[in-house]
Amino acid sequence: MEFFINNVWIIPALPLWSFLLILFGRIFNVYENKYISLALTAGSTFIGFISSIFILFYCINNPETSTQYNILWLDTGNLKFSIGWLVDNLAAMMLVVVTSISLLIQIYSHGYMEQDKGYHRFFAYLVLFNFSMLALVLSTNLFQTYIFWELVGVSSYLLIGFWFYKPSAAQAAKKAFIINRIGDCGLLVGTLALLFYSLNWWTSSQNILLEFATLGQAGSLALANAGPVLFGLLALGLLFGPIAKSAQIPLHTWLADAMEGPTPISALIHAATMVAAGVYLIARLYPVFELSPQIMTIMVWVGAITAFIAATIAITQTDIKKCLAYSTCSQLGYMVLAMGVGAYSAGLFHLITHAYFKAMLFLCSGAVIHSLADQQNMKYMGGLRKKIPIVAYTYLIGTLAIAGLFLSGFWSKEAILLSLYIQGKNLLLIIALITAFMTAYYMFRSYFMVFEGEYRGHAHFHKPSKIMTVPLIILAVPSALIGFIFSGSLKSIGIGSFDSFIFYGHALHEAHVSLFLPICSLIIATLGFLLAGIIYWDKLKSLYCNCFKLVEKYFSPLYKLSTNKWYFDDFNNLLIKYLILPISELISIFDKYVIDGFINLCGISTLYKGKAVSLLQNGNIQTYLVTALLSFIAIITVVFLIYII
Amino acid sequence: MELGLVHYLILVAILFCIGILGLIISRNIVKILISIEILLNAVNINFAAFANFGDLDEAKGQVFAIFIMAIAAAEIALGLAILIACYNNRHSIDIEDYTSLKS
Amino acid sequence: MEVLQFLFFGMFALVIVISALGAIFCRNIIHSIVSLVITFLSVSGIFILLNADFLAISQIIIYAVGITILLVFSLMFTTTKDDNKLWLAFAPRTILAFVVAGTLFILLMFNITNKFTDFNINPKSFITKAPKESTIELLKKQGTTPIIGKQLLTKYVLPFEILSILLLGVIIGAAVIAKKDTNEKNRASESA
Amino acid sequence: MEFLSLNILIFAPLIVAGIILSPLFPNDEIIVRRFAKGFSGILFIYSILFMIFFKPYNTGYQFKETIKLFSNTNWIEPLGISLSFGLDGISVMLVVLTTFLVMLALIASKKSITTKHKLYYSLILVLTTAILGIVTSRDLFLFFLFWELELIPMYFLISIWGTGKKEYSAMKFVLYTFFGSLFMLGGILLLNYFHFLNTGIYTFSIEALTYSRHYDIPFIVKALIFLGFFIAFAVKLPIVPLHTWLPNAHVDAPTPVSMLLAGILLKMGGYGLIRFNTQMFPEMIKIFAPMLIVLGVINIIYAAFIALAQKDLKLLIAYSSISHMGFVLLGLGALNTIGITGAMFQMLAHALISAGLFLIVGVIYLRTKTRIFSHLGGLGQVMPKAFYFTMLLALASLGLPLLVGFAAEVMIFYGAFTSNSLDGFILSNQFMTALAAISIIITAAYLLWMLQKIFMGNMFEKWQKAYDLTPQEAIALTFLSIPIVLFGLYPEGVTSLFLPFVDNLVSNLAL
Repeated sequence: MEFFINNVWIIPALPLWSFLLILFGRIFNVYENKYISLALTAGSTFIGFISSIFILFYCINNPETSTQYNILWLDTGNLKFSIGWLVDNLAAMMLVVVTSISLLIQIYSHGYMEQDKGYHRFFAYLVLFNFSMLALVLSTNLFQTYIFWELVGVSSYLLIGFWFYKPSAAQAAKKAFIINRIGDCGLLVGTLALLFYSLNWWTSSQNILLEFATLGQAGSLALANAGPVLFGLLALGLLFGPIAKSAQIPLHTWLADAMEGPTPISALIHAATMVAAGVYLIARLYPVFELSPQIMTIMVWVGAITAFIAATIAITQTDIKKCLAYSTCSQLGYMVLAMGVGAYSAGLFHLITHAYFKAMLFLCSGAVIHSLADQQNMKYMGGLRKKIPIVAYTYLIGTLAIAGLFLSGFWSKEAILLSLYIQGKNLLLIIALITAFMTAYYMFRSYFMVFEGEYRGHAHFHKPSKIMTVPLIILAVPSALIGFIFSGSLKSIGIGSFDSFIFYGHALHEAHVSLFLPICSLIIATLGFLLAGIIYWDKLKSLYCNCFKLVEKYFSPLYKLSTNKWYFDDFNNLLIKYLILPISELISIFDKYVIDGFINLCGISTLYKGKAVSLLQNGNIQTYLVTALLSFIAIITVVFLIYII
Repeated sequence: MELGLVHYLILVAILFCIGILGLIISRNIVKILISIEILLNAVNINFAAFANFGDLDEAKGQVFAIFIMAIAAAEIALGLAILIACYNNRHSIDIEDYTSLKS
Repeated sequence: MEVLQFLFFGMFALVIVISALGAIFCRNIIHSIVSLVITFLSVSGIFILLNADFLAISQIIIYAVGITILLVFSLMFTTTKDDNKLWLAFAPRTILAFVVAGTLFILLMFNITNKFTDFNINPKSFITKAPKESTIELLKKQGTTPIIGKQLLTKYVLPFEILSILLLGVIIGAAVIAKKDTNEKNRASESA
Repeated sequence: MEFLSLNILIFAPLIVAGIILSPLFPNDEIIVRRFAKGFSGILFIYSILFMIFFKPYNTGYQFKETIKLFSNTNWIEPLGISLSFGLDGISVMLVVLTTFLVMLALIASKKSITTKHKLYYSLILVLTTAILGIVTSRDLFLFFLFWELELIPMYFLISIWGTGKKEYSAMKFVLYTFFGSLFMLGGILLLNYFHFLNTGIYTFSIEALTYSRHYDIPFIVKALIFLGFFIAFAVKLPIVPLHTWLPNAHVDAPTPVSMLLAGILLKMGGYGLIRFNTQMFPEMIKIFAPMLIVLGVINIIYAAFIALAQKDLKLLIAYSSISHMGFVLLGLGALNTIGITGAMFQMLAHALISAGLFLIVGVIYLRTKTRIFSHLGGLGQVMPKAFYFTMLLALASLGLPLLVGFAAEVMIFYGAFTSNSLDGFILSNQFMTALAAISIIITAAYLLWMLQKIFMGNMFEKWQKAYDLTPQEAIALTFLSIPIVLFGLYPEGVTSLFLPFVDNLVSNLAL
């Protein structure tokens, strides 16, 4: 086990090698066989997965240790940036999550992308993403995080724009990257500011610059140096990174558009791993954020509002992937909310459970879309349970999990609600509960619309291959059980609760457990299920008493608000169309006509001056004489004046 | 007050400026030649005046005045010859008509 | 004696200035030439005042007679009907001409009169030198002619000879230039 | 090391240009091109040898050489002007960069140059001599001479082989640079004169003028000299109010010339700012550092916004060039080791990236005969190789980590952020750097927009026949991509060349 800890660099290095092999193999046309790309990709991830498992067990056995190793990357002046790997409980956990989900998704992708022309390209991008994500998880310092943060962003850009010949995909890819860049910009400035205000400490303490292990001390020093206001700004800048990456309001609009990419990508990057990196970074930067209560408040409200608004939007989406995307957004809001109120373990617990069940949900939707020949609209689905039962049941498991009905989502969501309850944040608790209700509603709505009732579409149906369904079945196991396993109920057989494994500061010991909250949330989830059933499930449709029409009639403004995604996209477009572009046009015109105009004016005026002088040369000898005399007089006058003075 | 060099010089200055004036404002080529003669006369007076007041022993100024007179005669002869040649070409003695210096 | 000198100088100077202006500003070219002759004669008077009797006579012979006759003759060859219209150049240049002439005059006066302050002293650079006794004797007897002649044939003999060559060249040149070009004539008739 | 002679390096291109231009040389396009390409390859390898034998820890000039006349005197002995050359930390990188980019430009010339081959290749080689002379001369007068010499081939290269309003652009470029050099000439003469006043010796030697700076020049004169130099380099860099020659010149120049213009000529401004304004006048640069930083930030943001509004591909790249050169200014204004190192590194990064991007523009223009975005689109389907290369270059340009642009930007941002050359809140280094950081969003926006407009989305039917990269283009782009990735992963490979020099520079600043 020591071996795996000491050679943890293998985990990101193997995907990098695979990437290079695929890249050069394709450039020089070494091979054509698709299985070679698959083997390189999945093989590297599989080895990573195995090592991660060992590392996780090592960490469980030695919970207080953290190992890190650094290589100096840039050594100039007083700037010494390092790149390395840090293994602690959190990283070990994330490694397992990332490698396991990646592995399954890569296998799934083979089935999904087999007919695509860009198969090798897809796997090259995929494995590049894998490398970046694993290196991000293992990063020892904020700077390294920033590097891989951008690299995962660019992998995401490449994969969203995988079908670049589709204008919408190209647009979505660009949008995702630019919005993420806004976050990166904040993160960069925040990093620089943090470094600036604690520079002396870093240089005198001989620590790795910006390393996570000692960020707390540096942060408090920076707070002392900068004062609360500047420190708040600094932390806000840092928070911008996670906000953009985890698709929090107001930078969430890219996530829904990112669904233009292939569905395995949506599952891997835009549900399970990359978007969760935002929450992961919040966890890593917790010592800094914690120092500024205002920032924690902002974080809480960003999370809460995102959870709520994204859920309301998800209610009315008819595109199955968009519905899931907003659901992701909403769940990420939960995590950020949890981080903000100090429920560190609960937030990360939710991250992990969510990664599994959301990845599975996306893969299910991918299977559905694939079998219906790229039909994504839920209005043209229905009754698919009879045709693809495996997909339907796995989707149901995911739905139950996310809705918080006993399966894994229940445990993690419960932990978040509990911490809200304990801290007495009633308003937030109510928002969270309403969101939970809506979550149950829209998830069951999508389940009923897709899998129950009669088939409403026209597309030719063909069964997904085994290579696509097997990963679903495998994923269903953690989706269903992981919450229960880490809930602390199995302490008797040696598996401790999640918060005794990953925690901030010191482990939370059993708070008082009341049955009120779990029951309350179960009831709420059931209500959501019932409402969805009433409206969308044939077997319950007898209860349907025109209430849907009533809703549509009396709540149509709200309905519109929801289908139009609260007009965020329109607002952004307006902002770009009527503010940014006019400004740049204006500056451009200024540049062209004022600055360059001035320069050209100088040139042209010289021309005219020349013309004016050349008027003297009119051929009349007397004019020449006058000119000569005038010049003579001028010279003489000047000479005289000099002598007089 | 004695009649001194300065008075002659003032006269010369006036005459010279009149010559310059005539040189510039005339349109008739003959008048321009006349102005040149006035200029040369002014110069001659100048030479003679300096010869009288400073160098009567050798009278170099007067010698130069003689040279100038000779050259003036030559100049007017040539000038008028050119004038006649030009007139034969263009039938005009207006200086404004002779602008072939312009490009 | 002094007063007489002043009187003559003032008279001649006045005539010179007025007739020179007349030579320039007369509309009729014949009037101009007549005015010019008056100028030449007055200048020869000034020469006499300056002890330059040889110059005065040469002035009358060369200028007042020779050059005037040349002018009048050339006028006969070139006069057209609308010559009287040719008076002054167009306005801007005329104004400019007055400016130039005025400025030049001011500059000259400035230098001659020692910055306008003192009208009595001669220019500093010129040291007035009294002539030798012998020269005065010579002047009284024979005028300046012997002095000039001696100069021309001793010290300035080279320029004198060059001048004679120049005059020869001018005689030939003037004849050649003024002669009607036969080719030119032929071409003119052809084009007509 | 006897075989390493700077004289050969500098004057060999000139001689070869003469050989090519001579009537004895065959007038066959292929022979001329191969000969020029082969020679530039040899020159590149030869310059690499200089880099290998260069000793970075030695902060002074190395490979010093002075050409003596027959009577063993200097060139213009009475005025102290000598033909002396040398390499130090900042010039060695630029020498290799120059020969490298000249080689690539010649490789890329095959399709874009169709007439007057002999003249073209000899002019490029004359340009090479001029640029090598600029970066290696140890004499101010000689520097100025080469500085002006470089304009002559450039004028003809743009005005003969260019497109569009080429004469106008060439003339504008030349006049602009002359305008700047006028001030520099004034500065040089003043400097020389005051050195004479103080020491009684006429000299133009850069070393003498740099290291005997403690003699007493009146402050105002010093400021005038500094500003004279600054204006000349500001035109070249270019700094914002003086930048308008660049879009014209870039747009109308032929592709290889654009590559050289963006890749090397702009760097001469940065080189001058470091060599003269910083090294020669340490006390003045401290006074003017706020100006540098503010101008740098204006450059970055202003040009980025303009690039956002461009409809022409080449103009977009040209403005992005201006924006990126603003980083050089920002790094210089920081006045610490890391900032100046970053500025140097940014010069390298920008040279590689913009040369590549201009090559791509040429590639696209050859196929489609247009550079207007609205006429392009979807080319990625028919030109995948060009697409991937462009993507790499665009990503490097927008500062993607582990590519060359990122290391430069990080060093500059870090240097500027931690420097104290400004005080005040709005005018603090921190605020200005944060402002400059906004550019990473705008840069991403316009570069990705460019990618989307050219290569992604629907394809026009008429571009169906556009062919992918030719071998020459692919080789040139590959050559460019290798250092972009390599130095992105391992920036110290380059920075170690000039780090001791910069350290020395900064320690002089502290005096």
